[in-house]
Amino acid sequence: MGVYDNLNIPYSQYLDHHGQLHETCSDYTSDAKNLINFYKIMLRTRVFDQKAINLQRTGKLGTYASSLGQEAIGVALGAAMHANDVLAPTYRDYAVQLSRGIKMSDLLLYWGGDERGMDYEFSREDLPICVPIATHTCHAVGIAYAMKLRKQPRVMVCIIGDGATSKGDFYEALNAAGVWQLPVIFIINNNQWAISLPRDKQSATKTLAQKAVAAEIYAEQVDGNDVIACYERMHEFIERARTGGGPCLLEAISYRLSDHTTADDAQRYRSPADVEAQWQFDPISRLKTYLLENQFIDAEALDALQKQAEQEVEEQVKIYLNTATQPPEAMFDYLYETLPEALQSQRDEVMRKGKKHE
Amino acid sequence: MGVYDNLNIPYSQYLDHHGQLHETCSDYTSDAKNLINFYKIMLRTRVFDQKAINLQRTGKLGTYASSLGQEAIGVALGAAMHANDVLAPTYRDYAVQLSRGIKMSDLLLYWGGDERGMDYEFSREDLPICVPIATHTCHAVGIAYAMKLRKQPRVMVCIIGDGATSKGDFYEALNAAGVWQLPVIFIINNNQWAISLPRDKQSATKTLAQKAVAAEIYAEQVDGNDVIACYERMHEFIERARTGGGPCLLEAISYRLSDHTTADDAQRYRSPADVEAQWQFDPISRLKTYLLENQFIDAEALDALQKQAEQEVEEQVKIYLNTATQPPEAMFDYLYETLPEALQSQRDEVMRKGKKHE
Amino acid sequence: MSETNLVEAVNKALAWELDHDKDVVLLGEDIGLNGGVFRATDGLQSKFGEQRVIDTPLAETLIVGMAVGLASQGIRAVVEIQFMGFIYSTIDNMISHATRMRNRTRGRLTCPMVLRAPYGGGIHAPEHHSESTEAIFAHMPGIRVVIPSSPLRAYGLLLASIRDPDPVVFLEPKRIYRLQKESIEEAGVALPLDVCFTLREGDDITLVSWGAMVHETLQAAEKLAEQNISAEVIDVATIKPLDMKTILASVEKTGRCVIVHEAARTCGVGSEIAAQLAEFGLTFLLAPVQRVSGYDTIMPLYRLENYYMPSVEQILSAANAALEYA
Amino acid sequence: MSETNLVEAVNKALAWELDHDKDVVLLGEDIGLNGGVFRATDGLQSKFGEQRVIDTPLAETLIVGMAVGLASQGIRAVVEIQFMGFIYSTIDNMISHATRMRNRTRGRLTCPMVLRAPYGGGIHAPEHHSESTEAIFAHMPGIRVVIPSSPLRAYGLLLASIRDPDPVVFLEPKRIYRLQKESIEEAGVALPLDVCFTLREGDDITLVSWGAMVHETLQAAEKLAEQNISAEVIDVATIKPLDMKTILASVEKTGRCVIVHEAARTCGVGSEIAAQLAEFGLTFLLAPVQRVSGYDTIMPLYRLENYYMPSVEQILSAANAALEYA
Ligand SMILES: Cc1ncc(C[n+]2csc(CCOP(=O)(O)OP(=O)(O)O)c2C)c(N)n1
Ligand SMILES: Cc1ncc(C[n+]2csc(CCOP(=O)(O)OP(=O)(O)O)c2C)c(N)n1
Ligand SMILES: [Mg+2]
Ligand SMILES: [Mg+2]
Repeated sequence: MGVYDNLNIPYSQYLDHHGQLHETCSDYTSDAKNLINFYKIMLRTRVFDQKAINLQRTGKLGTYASSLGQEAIGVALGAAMHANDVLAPTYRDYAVQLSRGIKMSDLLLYWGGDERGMDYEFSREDLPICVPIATHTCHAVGIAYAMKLRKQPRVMVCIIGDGATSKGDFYEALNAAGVWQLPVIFIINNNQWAISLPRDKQSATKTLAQKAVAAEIYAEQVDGNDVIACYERMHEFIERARTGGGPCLLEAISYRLSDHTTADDAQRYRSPADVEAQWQFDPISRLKTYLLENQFIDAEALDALQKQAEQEVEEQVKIYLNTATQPPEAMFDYLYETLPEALQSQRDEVMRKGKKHE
Repeated sequence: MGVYDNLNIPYSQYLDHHGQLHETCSDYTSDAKNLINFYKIMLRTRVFDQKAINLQRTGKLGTYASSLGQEAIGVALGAAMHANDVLAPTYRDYAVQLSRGIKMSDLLLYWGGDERGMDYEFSREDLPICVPIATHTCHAVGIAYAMKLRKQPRVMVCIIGDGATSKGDFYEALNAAGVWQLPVIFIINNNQWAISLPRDKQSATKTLAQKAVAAEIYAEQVDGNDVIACYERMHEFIERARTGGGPCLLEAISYRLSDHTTADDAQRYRSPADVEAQWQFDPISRLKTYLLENQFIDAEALDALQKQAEQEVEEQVKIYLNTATQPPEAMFDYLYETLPEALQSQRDEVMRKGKKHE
Repeated sequence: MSETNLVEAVNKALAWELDHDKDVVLLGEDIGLNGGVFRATDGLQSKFGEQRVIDTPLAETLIVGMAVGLASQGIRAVVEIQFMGFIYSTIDNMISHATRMRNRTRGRLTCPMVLRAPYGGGIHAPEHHSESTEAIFAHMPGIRVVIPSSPLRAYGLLLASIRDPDPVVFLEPKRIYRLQKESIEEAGVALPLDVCFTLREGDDITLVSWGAMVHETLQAAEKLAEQNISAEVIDVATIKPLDMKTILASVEKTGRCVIVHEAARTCGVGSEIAAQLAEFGLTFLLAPVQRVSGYDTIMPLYRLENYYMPSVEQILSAANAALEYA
Repeated sequence: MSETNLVEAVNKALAWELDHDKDVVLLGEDIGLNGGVFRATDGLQSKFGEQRVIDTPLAETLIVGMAVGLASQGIRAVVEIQFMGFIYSTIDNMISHATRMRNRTRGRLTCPMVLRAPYGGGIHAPEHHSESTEAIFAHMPGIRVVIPSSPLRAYGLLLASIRDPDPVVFLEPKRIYRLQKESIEEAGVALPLDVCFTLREGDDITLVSWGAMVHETLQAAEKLAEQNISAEVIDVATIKPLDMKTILASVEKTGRCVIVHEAARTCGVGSEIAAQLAEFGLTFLLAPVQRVSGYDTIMPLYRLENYYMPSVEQILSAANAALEYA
């Protein structure tokens, strides 16, 4: 029981975990085409994810952070954002990154130890994956400030985890967004865990959404495994911000079905049975049920989508595996626009080192 | 109009600015002796403050931060705290420091450029004045943790300004205090200004107290110029924390009647008329009115108190002015418990430098 | 042309760039109506508006984080941190983001920002207000650290720093904010980064310094001249990357070198210069390289600060030791 | 006695102190049930309780701020920061508070705390997980910076660090966490701080290093021995304050020195050692002091990290250059 139980932060769920719809959808989510598209990208993300873990297990990829079970948040967000909006993602946001045209081969390159994985071909203004937790919240405020200054009808979206809500950066960013009424949306992917720390030890608050009260920013909670509800709330928040309505915060409640990363062993701190029980809330199966029960799609078409996803992933993996390593001097080539003379000899040194190793 | 207008953070005022009492006092504040003591310390603080400014103007003191108009907060707090509770003050909290036995001569030494001004004779566990804004909020959490770990019936009190509520440290501290239900009270001296930044540009929130919602910590507002209300709320919060009730936050609403420091010129950013208008809320005159109207004290006794304060300040100033500067090697003598050999030669060097300058 | 002191020169450079590049914004605490606590931004908000000269909430992590975000959108954010003692919470953003945005995205996003802060002691300031911790930034890859020592160099180097496509830490020696006036032609002409300025030529000894200490160093050179010793005085100006070419050429000529800085000695920038002199100049060094610096202590409160800071006498005695070394 | 690797040695030292000093607490992220991401605190929470082995919220500023507060109450807080890449937001508390609590209160309050962090590259870790920025801490007055390079030294130096009455930054070279096993007598015997360890005696050249690089350095010494060159190998261990006595005595004997570290070169701790060698050892230096180090670049992602880190070959070639110098 919290101190602020009367706060009444709104919570939305459209599609329950049995695949039953309880709310009236907008035109967008009433359209089967769009829902199938949601399904497609969730599937692609999951197939990609599984493949990445396999690559890691076979020594072909470095440490990798899985997005298993949290695909709905990103797919909904990808649909709600415009191409020229800007995203500041964490390391677990492949679903939205893929929606925004980031290539799987680039994501693999990144986790495969190659900076070129952050040189996206599309969505080129998006920030790269942010590893130092919550630091990108302040970058997001800067970007939103730029949009407002230039009077652009664009929106900035920043995603963080539940753990990130404990970091001061997050609060400084929220507060500033409130002061200047910036077009920025903060989305908390509350997957209940920050590595081994469960949500209730991260903060005494009943919700994470209520942290927005500290900045007088409007906030809601949503079922993060319900892609329809996620889309509806994100779409509304983003369009409101686009038209001068200011910042918002959305806490999407989900669950990390995977280990924290491939370097983690979650069995040390949570029981497999607890994880097993969470599978009933899986975002993909509930949408699948809904699509099938409403005859928006049939089993055959679903199979085809699965094959298509697998094929795409295979192709992307091939691109990744065939990408030759950068030459050693690459570590100097984007350090400054023009390498200062003082560093020229170091660049020469590492080139010689490279030659010797050839 | 804020988003969370229905939050209903409680606000207390006992004594209005005409010196009229509107609430029933506790035994403590019903007792004239205690109120006269409040008055006495407020007066001492103000006389000290004026003297310090004069010393600065005549080149006998460095930059100094005045507490003019905010004396009630500190005096109430000084009365509400136990001697073995611990205080983490800012640079504007002389009223509570004096209540806790910190000597005026030490405060002067500090602003007069001498570290010995932080080697308090009483309240030796109190933190020294904290200049890097809000950093002491996390220290306070550590100290409160120590108290709880050792099962001591002690309370930690941390004071910050309105500006400090924008710093991430504050939020990290609040959140942790909430998680562990520590015996720590955060007091915000909301004096409406952070140097030149007015309160409404510091945060979009309607209150600063509501920032505690982000940590599920109970919070209230109080008239910070009403020493009785301040005492009542602080006393309750502190005793609640002492008996395991956990952390609280109190926003005390006051006004900075002075420049930010002697290095500041507030006329650059606020009009003298606005400041003039705030004098009607002065905490000292309203208590004086109340004491006189209720015949708790007479004009003669008040005069005596004034003289007594002036005399004490004069004595303390004398001690300050007569304190010889430390020898230059003092800068090495408390750097480590034992000076590492590597630094011995530097210590010798500065001693030689000292000799030459003699 | 107008007679201008160092802090006014900063103001003029900021005004020039705000005027000529609409993508320049300033942000910091109290930089608006108040004009900054040292008045470096005096009058700029009323001229360029609250949108471009931004009073921020009291949150340094935010300020530099915002600058990184703004810069990724091509907005050159010039940040003022009120005193160097309050710069430390920005280090995370500087080292984890600003310095590497270009590198990690292979040039897709960049970080053209300037982090300005008054630094150093000597003005009887309160606790935490007299820090000289430039070495922390000088250790960061992907950054420039620039320190002017005169109004003219403040003007020209700040213009260059704002225009630089990469992050620059621009440290202003506040002790000399109002020490000296120089005629500045307000024509927006930048000075080069990455090079030292030789302020005085000489043959017998090289004195290397930066920031406020350049003035004590020049005074020492003057005194040496009275003894018929000709000292070359180098203002490093850009302390990262280091223009060792100029310093080495000078020491090759003189054979002797004293480095003067206010910061603590251990792992200060002086150690890097001395190390490189020893590495590349061992054959022509006629005496050990001396460092005259602040001590490895906490900067004392103001009563003792003059004992902390290098004096002309200390520079002279180091120079004499180097000169007498056989 | 048990065969123990470096990270287990850390665990044993922590367990010993928790067991023998009730005023010791550990705090950090995931140090409880999870035992820390490298298992340095494995089993300690179940043994000593959640109150003393504290899983904190995800907030590094808080963690070190709390340590300062705890220490002011005489509780020795041993902090784990998960990776050195996440240590930067603690710098403000380290430099503004931990390092100066004793000094500013003239000994009234002190700060006996330890800031532990795994550091360095070479394990194919993700971005921001391979940092070596010890020089930032080595520049701070009022602090010790200690780096073990073997299980035995990890055990003894960590005990000493926890018992030290002043703040210690204790950096653990994670690349060698599991490289080597040594027999450790679990008797709680500390090793001395503030001194170097001479790991191998020699007459021809001095190799100075710390952390994981000590192993490449020892391998280089081995190779030199095959060429009949006898190299002295010094593990600096406490990099702040520096035991220059030992290093100078060695270089006085050998006349030649190579310094090896993984961190970026400019303003690294190597520069301080080289500067002092040049200042106090100019008469006996037979060759320029060489630094073999990481480059002044962002630590590259893992595909190129081996090019970044000093190799045995680089050490050998620097040593040979020093030896051939006439
Ligand atoms: C500043 C910082 N501290 C620590 C870490 C190490 N770390 C990586 S992920 C993580 C937990 C993050 O939890 P959360 O924010 O909930 O995101 P999730 O991983 O659950 O998506 C931690 C502690 C980090 N990356 N950055
Ligand atoms: C981290 C930090 N940033 C900047 C400053 C400079 N500074 C000193 S006081 C102050 C304003 C503080 O405002 P507030 O918290 O409201 O306290 P007040 O001075 O009004 O009592 C600022 C910006 C500082 N001391 N610390
Ligand atoms: Mg999480
Ligand atoms: Mg204020």
